[in-house]
Amino acid sequence: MRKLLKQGWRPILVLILLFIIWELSVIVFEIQKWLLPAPSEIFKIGVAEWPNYYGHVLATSKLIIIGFIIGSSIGIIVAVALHLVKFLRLSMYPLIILSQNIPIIILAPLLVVWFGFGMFPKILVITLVCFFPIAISLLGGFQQTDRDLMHYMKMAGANKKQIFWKLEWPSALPYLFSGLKISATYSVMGAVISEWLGASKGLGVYMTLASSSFRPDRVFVAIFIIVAISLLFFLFIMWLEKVVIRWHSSEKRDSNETS
Amino acid sequence: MRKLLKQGWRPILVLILLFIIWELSVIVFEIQKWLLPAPSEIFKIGVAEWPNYYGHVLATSKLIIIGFIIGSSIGIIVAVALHLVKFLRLSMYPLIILSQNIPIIILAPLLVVWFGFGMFPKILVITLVCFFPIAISLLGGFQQTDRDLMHYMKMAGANKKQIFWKLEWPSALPYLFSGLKISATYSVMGAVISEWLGASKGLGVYMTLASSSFRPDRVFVAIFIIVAISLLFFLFIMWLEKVVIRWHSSEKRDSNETS
Amino acid sequence: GGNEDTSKDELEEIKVVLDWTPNTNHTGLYVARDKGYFEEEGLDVEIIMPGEAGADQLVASGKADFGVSYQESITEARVQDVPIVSIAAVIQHNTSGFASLEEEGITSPKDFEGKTYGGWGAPLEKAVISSVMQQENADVSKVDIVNMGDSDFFTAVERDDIDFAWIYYGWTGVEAELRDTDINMVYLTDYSEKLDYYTPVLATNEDMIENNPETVSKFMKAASQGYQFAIDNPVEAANILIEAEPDLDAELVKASQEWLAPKYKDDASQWGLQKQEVWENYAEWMYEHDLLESELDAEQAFTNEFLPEED
Amino acid sequence: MKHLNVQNISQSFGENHVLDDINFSIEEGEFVSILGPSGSGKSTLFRIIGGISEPTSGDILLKNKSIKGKPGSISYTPQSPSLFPWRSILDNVLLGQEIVGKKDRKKALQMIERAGLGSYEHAYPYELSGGMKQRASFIRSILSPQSLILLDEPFSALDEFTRTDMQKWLLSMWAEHRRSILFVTHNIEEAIFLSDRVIILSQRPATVLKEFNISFSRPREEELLLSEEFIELKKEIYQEMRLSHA
Amino acid sequence: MKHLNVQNISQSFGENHVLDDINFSIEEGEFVSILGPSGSGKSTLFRIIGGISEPTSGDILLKNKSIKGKPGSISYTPQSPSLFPWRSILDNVLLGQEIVGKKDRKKALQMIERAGLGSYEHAYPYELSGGMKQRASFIRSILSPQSLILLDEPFSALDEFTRTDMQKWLLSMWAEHRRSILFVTHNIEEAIFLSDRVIILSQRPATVLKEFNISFSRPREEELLLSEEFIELKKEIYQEMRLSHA
Ligand SMILES: Nc1ncnc2c1ncn2[C@@H]1O[C@H](COP(=O)(O)OP(=O)(O)OP(=O)(O)O)[C@@H](O)[C@H]1O
Ligand SMILES: Nc1ncnc2c1ncn2[C@@H]1O[C@H](COP(=O)(O)OP(=O)(O)OP(=O)(O)O)[C@@H](O)[C@H]1O
Ligand SMILES: [Mg+2]
Ligand SMILES: [Mg+2]
Repeated sequence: MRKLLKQGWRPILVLILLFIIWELSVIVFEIQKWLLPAPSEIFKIGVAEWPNYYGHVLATSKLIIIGFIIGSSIGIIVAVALHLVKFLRLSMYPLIILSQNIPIIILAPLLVVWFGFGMFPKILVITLVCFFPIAISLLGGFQQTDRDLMHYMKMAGANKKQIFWKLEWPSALPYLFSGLKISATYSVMGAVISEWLGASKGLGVYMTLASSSFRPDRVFVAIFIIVAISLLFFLFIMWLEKVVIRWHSSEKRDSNETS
Repeated sequence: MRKLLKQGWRPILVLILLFIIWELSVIVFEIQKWLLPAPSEIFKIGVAEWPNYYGHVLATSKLIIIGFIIGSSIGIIVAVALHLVKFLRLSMYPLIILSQNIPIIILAPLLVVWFGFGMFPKILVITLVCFFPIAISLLGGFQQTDRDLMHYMKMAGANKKQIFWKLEWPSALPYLFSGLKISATYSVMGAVISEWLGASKGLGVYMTLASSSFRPDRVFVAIFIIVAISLLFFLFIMWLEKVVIRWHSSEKRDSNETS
Repeated sequence: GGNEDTSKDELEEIKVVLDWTPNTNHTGLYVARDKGYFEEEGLDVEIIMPGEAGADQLVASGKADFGVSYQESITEARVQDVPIVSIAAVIQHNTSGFASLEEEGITSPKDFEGKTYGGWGAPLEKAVISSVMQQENADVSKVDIVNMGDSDFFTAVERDDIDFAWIYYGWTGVEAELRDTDINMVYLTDYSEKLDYYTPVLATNEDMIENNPETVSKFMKAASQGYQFAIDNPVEAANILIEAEPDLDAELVKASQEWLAPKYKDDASQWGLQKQEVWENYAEWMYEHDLLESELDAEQAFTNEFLPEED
Repeated sequence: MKHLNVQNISQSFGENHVLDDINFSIEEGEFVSILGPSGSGKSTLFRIIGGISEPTSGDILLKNKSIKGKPGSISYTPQSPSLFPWRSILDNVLLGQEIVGKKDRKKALQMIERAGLGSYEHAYPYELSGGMKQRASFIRSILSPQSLILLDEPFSALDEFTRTDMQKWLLSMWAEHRRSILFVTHNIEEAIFLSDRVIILSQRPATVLKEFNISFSRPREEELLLSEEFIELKKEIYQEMRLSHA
Repeated sequence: MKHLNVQNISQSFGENHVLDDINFSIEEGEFVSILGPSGSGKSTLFRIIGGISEPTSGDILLKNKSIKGKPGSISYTPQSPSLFPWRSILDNVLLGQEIVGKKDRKKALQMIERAGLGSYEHAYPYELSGGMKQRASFIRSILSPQSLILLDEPFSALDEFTRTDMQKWLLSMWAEHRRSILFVTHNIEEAIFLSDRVIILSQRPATVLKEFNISFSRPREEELLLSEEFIELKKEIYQEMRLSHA
């Protein structure tokens, strides 16, 4: 915790610096409020209208969490399935890539046609966004398993399941976390986008409305909130990584102690 | 090449199967053409109107390639900078995450207001989409450098640059390729989205036009083309990975020979 | 003509940004461009699709010189001090309304009760529905209003997720005719005069008006000519649009053009003319319904000053 | 019935002909050592016996049943310790039992203690010295339940005393449980001291040069190392190997 | 002026006290060996001298200048070969020169040939046997230009003949270039045969138990191994170490 605080001042400083530059350039270049509001103004609005945001934040957060959990689970399952079942690996790749290339805008009406306006199609959108980086990262990780350890496992008579759980899975964990970090970030965006599928609450809804009524200040408040949520989420994944990968297989973690 | 063909039949088979199911369900459930056209129809339209698509495909491909090259370069540069300069690593993370959480929809008018309708804002959008998975993956990879090799390098008096080029970079290559695969896929989508910023040619433009004149068949032709481009791109990255990572550090590559 | 090369250099470059994808609302601009009306005025006009960027900010900030917009959004924009000004009404009367499949039997706002409306989640929608329903003493609280996001009308109603939605007859309604889907329309204008606002309009920014009034006049002259041509020769005009944007559905364009041609000018003495009372009425209505934070200075929001002299 | 039969095993890696028609066998409960030049193909042979590498030709029989290409029937100490970085020493040592058989933590802890790794049971491999890793890897294979054990230079990174100690321990365990052991070493003394039989491999492509029967009575004491006969045998083997090396 | 001065080095990992006030020095051009129990702290000491690990206390002087925490002044053969998997053997061997100094492919190829790895210069590490990897790692450090070489059990995975061969080669190179060498081994014979001085470390926490000056004239021949004095010295060292082991 103390460490977090100790390391946290830098990003905060950078952000503050950025805000100052932004504020100054708004003043210096006389940028009009409707084009790009000053951070001070955004902050003011944010504080003043916080009760308005509360419900939206809650709705979106719920989407994010459910979506991310489902999405990353599916990403992991897909990677594992593709890794373990050669037939799947050889035949499913195109479908996975396909899933990333159907524009949501186009998919949206179809999703609504198939699943209505409920929670489901939204979760589906976040899932689609989330699962891909995890699946690709993890698959890459599985292919980098250490050969000596693999030899040992096979010699010792380990079956596929044991090889997987005792060797491939732990050794691919760093890759998994790379994927999780990417997905965690995207899940927030995915949730916002998914609200285009029709929602009555949520930051995505709020943002479109604010944008169409020429209130960029409100849009930016929403963006700030979104970024904050993402950051928190990202930090959570980083913390999780530290907790899970404790074995110091790499130089980096070690060098904290000695140098 | 032969190997590619030998392994290629499976995904093709799966796709054909998928099309057959699709075609049948369109017939069986009597889905109307304007809701979800049958693949046969999409195919017919695609062949008949190919000359119309040609220009769009070219425009979008150009965007993809330029955008991906710039985006992945920046991703690599960011990862390397953050890795090598501890101060940057500690202070810039939030900005990177921020960059992934500003909805393009909101960013779009600002980008156009700042940079006009030219190529630049579009490339910027693709770059924003591409650089992130690469940066995160590669950073993850740098942190997993083998400790024994690192000890050797340091003992031998390697400076930061040498450690980087001779050890950290090659050992992070598998991570880089995970990132590149993700980004290659996204770059196609990114290009399509970037065309919303106002373009006169391109699959994104074509798709919106087709969609707004209620022609889902054309939309699907465009989607098929997009997916095909993505797949090609993905295969290219996979091929590149095979060429670059030749050293069989893992069991997987080896086992092709022995088992 | 033969002097094209020499004159091209002297032409003033102008960007016009559309509100959405090209459609028959824009025909006049395409006609003016492709029949050389703009060139005659010394303008080299480029028509740009804004995609999701939205036209208003681009016009207001001067990135585009002209744009296609709506009275609703200009009203909201003006209240937020966005310096955008309407310079012509593309269509004289509001052709939008609430559409539903015929079998739903929604023929008047009264029938909205107990039905589901699909929209995009703006407060404006509820106000409009409530407003038209009031005319028939119907209760807006009995309407289920859902957000259907980007889904298109046909998809949504066919699936029975919603019963009615707000469309432009000139495009979506005509498409329904083409595909033999029978729909009922409840036009806004039939129930509230205040809702007979201008949609769409051509717009420019205050800077242009102040510093380049001549350019604006030239632009408007050519545009008027273009729309007049579309009024007089809808078939030919449709062909020009189709040729310019071959990816549009030709059939739909033709049918829509046919339907829209008489609506451009309608009862006005001249194409493009805007009335102050229309602006005031609508702004008032919005203000009454808490849709505006402050009152609109209608005189600032539009001008007829650049319309060509009537012959 | 032989416990292990290595029949006509040949192996090539591309142009590189490594094993050339290797033939030998191990009786049940026998302790056999293999001596051979570096790079001659001992580890390759182990991988073939272990079933993870297919020989170019030949067969491997375990109790008359072919186990060619079928891993799982032997317990194995690889030449490089191959400990799992994310497992503590205790968990590493238990891995063989986890895979086949069942975990016996108490015995594992005893063995860790016995190998001089007491107080390291919860350490991760990166915290161990080279010789300590090797001992952990050794314990892992000793704990595995298979009745045939392949040991690929298990004591090469140990000092003389720890080494002798481990040898004695290995012999006592072997006397107790009578598992068959195939042992690769570069130390001629070690080979003689431990084995019933010593097999000498030639330079690459490796063939079986000669087999020596070691008939010293068991249990063997350290004094044996200084006996006339022992030194004589050592010289003989030394000469045999020198011939092949030149 | 001493080439290397190890002054009062102590090192602890948490509770684990590994090195306890280690003091010794190396003359310019001297060949010094370190003998010590497995896990006593030899590799740790090397890492401290190499400058990649900070001792808890004490200092390391190279030609009277402190190099504590400053890597780059020594050439090093790690205990585990640590070859780079993506480099061919030739490129691996040239790595030290790439980092400091300049590449000498011809000499590298000669050395590869000399070490019995001819025809493997373009192979990748995974294609090599354990002993072959060790030799490659050895060549890498020999080729590095630094004047002090630390060798951490460089010949442990080699058979006796290859080992003797490599020892002789090392001695001939050392005689030619007179670089200072600090050599860790578990083989007492090897230590005596090669060194000017042998340092005996105790069990953990390691202290310097004793130093032996080895005064046999150079060049030394294999016959030396059988000489009375040699065997006497070997026994003496053996006894000394046994004391510490108990
Ligand atoms: N995967 C491989 N690909 C190509 N060649 C290989 C491979 N594995 C081993 N070899 C070759 O096989 C030969 C024997 O290697 P092996 O590891 O079996 O030797 P070894 O007898 O165990 O030697 P050492 O005593 O040094 O460990 C070597 O020449 C080596 O280059
Ligand atoms: N990174 C580390 N963290 C914690 N303890 C360590 C670390 N590195 C070494 N040690 C401890 O230091 C002690 C000495 O280890 P070192 O590797 O120096 O032994 P060594 O003398 O080289 O042994 P060997 O002959 O077996 O290679 C051991 O007890 C080991 O557990
Ligand atoms: Mg070997
Ligand atoms: Mg050591």
